[in-house]
Amino acid sequence: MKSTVKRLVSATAAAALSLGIAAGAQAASHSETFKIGVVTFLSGGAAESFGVPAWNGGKLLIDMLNKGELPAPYDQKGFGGLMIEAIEIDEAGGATKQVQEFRNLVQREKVDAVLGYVSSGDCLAVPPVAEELKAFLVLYDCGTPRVFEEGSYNYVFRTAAHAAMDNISLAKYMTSRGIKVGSFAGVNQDYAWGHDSWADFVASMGVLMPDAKATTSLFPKIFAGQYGTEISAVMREKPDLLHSSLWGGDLQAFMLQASARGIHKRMQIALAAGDHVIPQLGQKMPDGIILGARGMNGLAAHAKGGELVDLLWDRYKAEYGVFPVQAPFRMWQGLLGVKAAVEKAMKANGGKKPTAEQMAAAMKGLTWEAPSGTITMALGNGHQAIQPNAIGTTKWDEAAGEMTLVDVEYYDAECVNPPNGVKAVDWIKAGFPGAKCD
Amino acid sequence: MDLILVILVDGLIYGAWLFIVSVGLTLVFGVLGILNLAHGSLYAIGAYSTATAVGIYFAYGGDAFPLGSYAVMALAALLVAVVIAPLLERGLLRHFYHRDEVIGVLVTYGVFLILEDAIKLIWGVDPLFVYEPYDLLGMVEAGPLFYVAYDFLVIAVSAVAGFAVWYFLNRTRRGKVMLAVIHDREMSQTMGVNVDKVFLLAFGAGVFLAAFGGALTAPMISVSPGIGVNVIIVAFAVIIIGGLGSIEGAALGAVMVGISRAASVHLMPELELFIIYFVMAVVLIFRPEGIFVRTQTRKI
Amino acid sequence: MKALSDIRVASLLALALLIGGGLALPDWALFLMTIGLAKALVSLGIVVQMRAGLVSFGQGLFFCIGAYVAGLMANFAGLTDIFVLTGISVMACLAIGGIFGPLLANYRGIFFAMLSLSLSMILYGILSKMNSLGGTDGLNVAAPTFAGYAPEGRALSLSLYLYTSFIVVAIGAILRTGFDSQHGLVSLAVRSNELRVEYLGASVRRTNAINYVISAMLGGIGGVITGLAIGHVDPEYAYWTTSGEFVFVAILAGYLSIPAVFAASIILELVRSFSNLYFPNTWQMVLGVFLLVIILTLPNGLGSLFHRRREGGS
Amino acid sequence: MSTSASTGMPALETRGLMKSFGAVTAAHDITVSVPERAVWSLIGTNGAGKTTFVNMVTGYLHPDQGTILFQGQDITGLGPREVTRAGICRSFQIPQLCSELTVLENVLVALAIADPKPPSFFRKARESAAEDRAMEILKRFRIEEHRGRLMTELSAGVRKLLDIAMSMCGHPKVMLLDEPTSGVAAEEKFPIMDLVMEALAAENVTTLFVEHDMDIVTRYSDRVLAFYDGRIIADDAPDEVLNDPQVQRYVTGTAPAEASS
Repeated sequence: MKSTVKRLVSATAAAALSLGIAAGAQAASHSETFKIGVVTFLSGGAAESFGVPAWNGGKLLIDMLNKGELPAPYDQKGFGGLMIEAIEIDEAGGATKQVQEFRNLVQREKVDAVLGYVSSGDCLAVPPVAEELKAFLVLYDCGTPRVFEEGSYNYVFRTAAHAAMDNISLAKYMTSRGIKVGSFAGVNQDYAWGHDSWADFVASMGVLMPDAKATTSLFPKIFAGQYGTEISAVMREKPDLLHSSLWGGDLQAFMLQASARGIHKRMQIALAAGDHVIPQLGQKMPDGIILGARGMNGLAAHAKGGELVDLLWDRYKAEYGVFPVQAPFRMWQGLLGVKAAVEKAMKANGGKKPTAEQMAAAMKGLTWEAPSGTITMALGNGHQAIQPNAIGTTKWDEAAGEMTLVDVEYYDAECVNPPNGVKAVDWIKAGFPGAKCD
Repeated sequence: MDLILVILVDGLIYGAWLFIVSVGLTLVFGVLGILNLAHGSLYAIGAYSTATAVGIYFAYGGDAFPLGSYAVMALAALLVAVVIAPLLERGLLRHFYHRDEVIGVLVTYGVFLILEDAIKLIWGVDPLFVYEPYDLLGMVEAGPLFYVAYDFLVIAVSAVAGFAVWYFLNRTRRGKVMLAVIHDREMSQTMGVNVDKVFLLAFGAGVFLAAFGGALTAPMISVSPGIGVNVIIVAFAVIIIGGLGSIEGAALGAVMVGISRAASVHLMPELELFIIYFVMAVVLIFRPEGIFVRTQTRKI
Repeated sequence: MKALSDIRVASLLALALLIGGGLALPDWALFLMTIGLAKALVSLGIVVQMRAGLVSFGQGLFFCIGAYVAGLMANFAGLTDIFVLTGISVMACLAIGGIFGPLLANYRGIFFAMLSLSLSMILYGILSKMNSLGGTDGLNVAAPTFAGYAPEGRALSLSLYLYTSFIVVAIGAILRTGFDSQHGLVSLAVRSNELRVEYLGASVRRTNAINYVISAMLGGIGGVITGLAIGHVDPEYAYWTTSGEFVFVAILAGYLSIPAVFAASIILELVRSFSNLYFPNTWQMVLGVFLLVIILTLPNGLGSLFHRRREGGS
Repeated sequence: MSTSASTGMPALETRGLMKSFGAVTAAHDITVSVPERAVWSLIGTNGAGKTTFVNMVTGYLHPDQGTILFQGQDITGLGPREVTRAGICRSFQIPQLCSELTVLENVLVALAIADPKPPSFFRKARESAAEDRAMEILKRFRIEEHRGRLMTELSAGVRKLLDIAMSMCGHPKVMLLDEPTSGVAAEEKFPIMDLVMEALAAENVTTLFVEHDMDIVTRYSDRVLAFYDGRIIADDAPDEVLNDPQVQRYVTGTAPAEASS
């Protein structure tokens, strides 16, 4: 008899306990602010190169927007007069966790929009949920082309170009600068980003430099940190060009170990997303490295200049002591895109806080100016941005004591991005039909 | 022929690194019976401390005697051990010696979670660099390739560290006492061995070796968040291959994994991700408890 | 017979409470409960093995297989019926568990833990490499249907939650019977003294293998539900930290009580979610401290709070 | 499990058993032939090879050389489980009990396993028939009042009895008792042996027991094997063996006080 009671008590107690905790933990507040959930890496390997600089830039810009410190057309305070209130969530922990946290942001915290996601796995996992919940979601950073090539969404937008652009531009740079490439090798991380980047680069080279031979392609584990064996293998191979889409600590470690062994003196190195390690590596980044910034970001944007770029560049540098690399630029273009969409929607609805539907309608096909150039929602039926790109070569400026980019080539958005409805890989293999380059 | 030489050299360099990051783990397991999941975090703390200490050294006139930075690295690792080992061992781990090994794994998993954020709170997320020691010794031409001389220094240091641990355990009185504790904790206690002291000493040595692994690695990487996580899994694999608790085993396991991995990168790069598990599976099929194992027959 | 009716009464009561509570819960909490309960099934698989003294650090293997089988069936064979998907995943886990179970049953303690961990890491590696299955980015999974019924929005969340509740209660009842069975008692004996069990004439290996297969199936069911609820599967399901969380919940709950496993799992989900919100920079630390406090204060787990092993009479 | 009636064949036979651990030879050409229903004792100092002999017969150790026959069948090389299933059970010098289970549950485990079918996932362990049988067994060994206790709460004597009671659940043909009274208070030794021997005799179990106490040896066994240095140095009726000068010299006379090995 005792055991019956115990069993009953324990089963019901456990159920009640969990239900009670779940029900009790609810919080919601409403006022006339625009609540935006920001999800980016605050811990783990992608924090220092992407998450934290992006959010540093984001905090700075939100603050400036709330004070109305930006020039026209962004001179309205906040988003159309609504003060911006941001809730930050750490992106570390995997896609499963992010789906749950996204639901919590929308259903529990009642945010008006979510801006986030660096990891392409998260960018694939979250959109269907946004669609299900009819929540306005802006992907600001991730690179995989699959999001809008495999799916179609009403409430989901990506304000940054996908990664195909990086490697197409890199290959174009070889031809336009007349760099002789008889053979090329690759060191890319062993996950979707690394494999996609290498595939795009090989395909682009196949079109632009059909005689160049792809030799060895190495895929070290992500966050491996030790590249001695890979460096030996590449040095033994002696290719003319070494392609890499490594990023963050991996790229820094690779450059340290590779340059110590003089690899850059024996072959040309091309880094698809390499700009963001310049502030940390400083002079340890050798001269003559060809690199991109996943858009006209960082040094390339600064070299071109402009009111918006100069303002944010100086404020960022003053605040954080380093210049902004690609990540804050993408955060800025995302936030400004949301601002443009919200204000467009408010114009249409008579100045009320817009609903998710209204924001989505406003953002579809939108064009706006960002520090990184003109952003156009051209792909994925108006949900996927294209943007101009830039590739340059590193050169240490002895007088100023800082790294600069020289021989920068700028590419129009429509020159290095496929037209609407065409998959990036197919477009490359077909020889870039309809590309508009000057 | 060149290829074989290159594979051997690359394999040894990587194996030496593997050994130095895993030997502390196997030592702690051997003596305390705790498989320390926080080992990777201690490695990271060692790397961060080294980065900070060597940075200070060069900022305050270390350029005059750059080789001194090697001493600074060792001292930084020692400092980590002196500060953290008593805190963790006395404050936490000793409550779990009588519990299941798996509880030990879980406790150190908790420590790992805490330390990862603690590192972030102390050093932030910006990477630190200390490449001076890496460049100091120049390059070495080996066959068709150039190597950084520092890589060979790592091999030498790793060999010395391994020998020192082995010598201490097998040839000194204190080390023999430690072996006795490994063999039979209760018996040693009844024979008047101060087991507490032995445990603290062993854990301290384990922390030092972890931190020292980090210190040696710091000059060739960007010291940034998350560097410790990935060390744990490889270190585990190495010591499982070698036999948990065996110093010789860790050495052999590290060299086996190192050379297999080098061979894979040079010959079949697509298998690199699996090579460590492959070696582990092969070894365990023939030696279910690793290459070197202290057999324990149960008294009935 | 009396004991059987005990379990029935307890099950019905738990089910009524879960259904009633579910109807009252807000959307986000409903989802959290679904995930918490589904993941608890995986931890329950560890508890089954813990009762015979083994702790698997690789249950992510089956969690991942269950989720991927469902995801692949949904994407490539167009199957969306949750009952069919659950059935197929369980069969897959049964088959794979049946292969590995007898092999792993030779290992004990830390070796068993680490070998099961490496099996799941190998699956992680394979899936990461399979670009046709989405590689590291994984696959999206379409929303499930329930015997022809295709709900959306809140109805979908609620259906999934109710399905999970039914499964959880059914499995809870079956396992309670199993824990009290001959096999269950022999498992406890194996935990205490393997040698004795062999010297009584029973096979420790067989016992462990059976438990492994049971836990494989539980892992598969947890994986199916999680995969369908999240709508996305990726290799992370097999990563060691995922398995680590399952062990955490199993240890937190202890091996004495089945409801404690569900409670522990939901508590972990809540702690994680709220620490993520309130301490975005130090949520791992919060989780770590929580874990240490639990292990220190409740050595036999949460289950020991309401289910003590009797001392002196039953 | 064999049900054959008395065949005249020895219940247990060993031929030339050898076992060494490194340089130490623990068993040297051990050849014995134990007839059915015999009650024999094994004596000798610590390290003389008695437990090694028990461990070899019951499959815990495998002999380097030699054969073990059970009712004429070769069982050399079988493990503890197969040996137990064949009909040879044993008890342990340190009782092997399930420390997290109660006394009753320990017996229930033994009964569940003794069932010819493997332990079922669906059959309740504590069903009333099984509990009744378990209580019967506890009563036979007079430990029924401890049924709800955990192992830590039991005296050494109760543990010894429970250990043997569990081994009896499988209805063995041959039983090997490894020091059934070691560690037990002096006044409990005879009552325990009485209970155990009575239970064994009731089921006609062929019994070998290792013992240091010569009073027990003379009282309960009809033949004694004296071990020294891995060999059998005497094999005869108790009185004869105890009067053997070699036994007096190496086993009983100058033997040091017993301590567990």
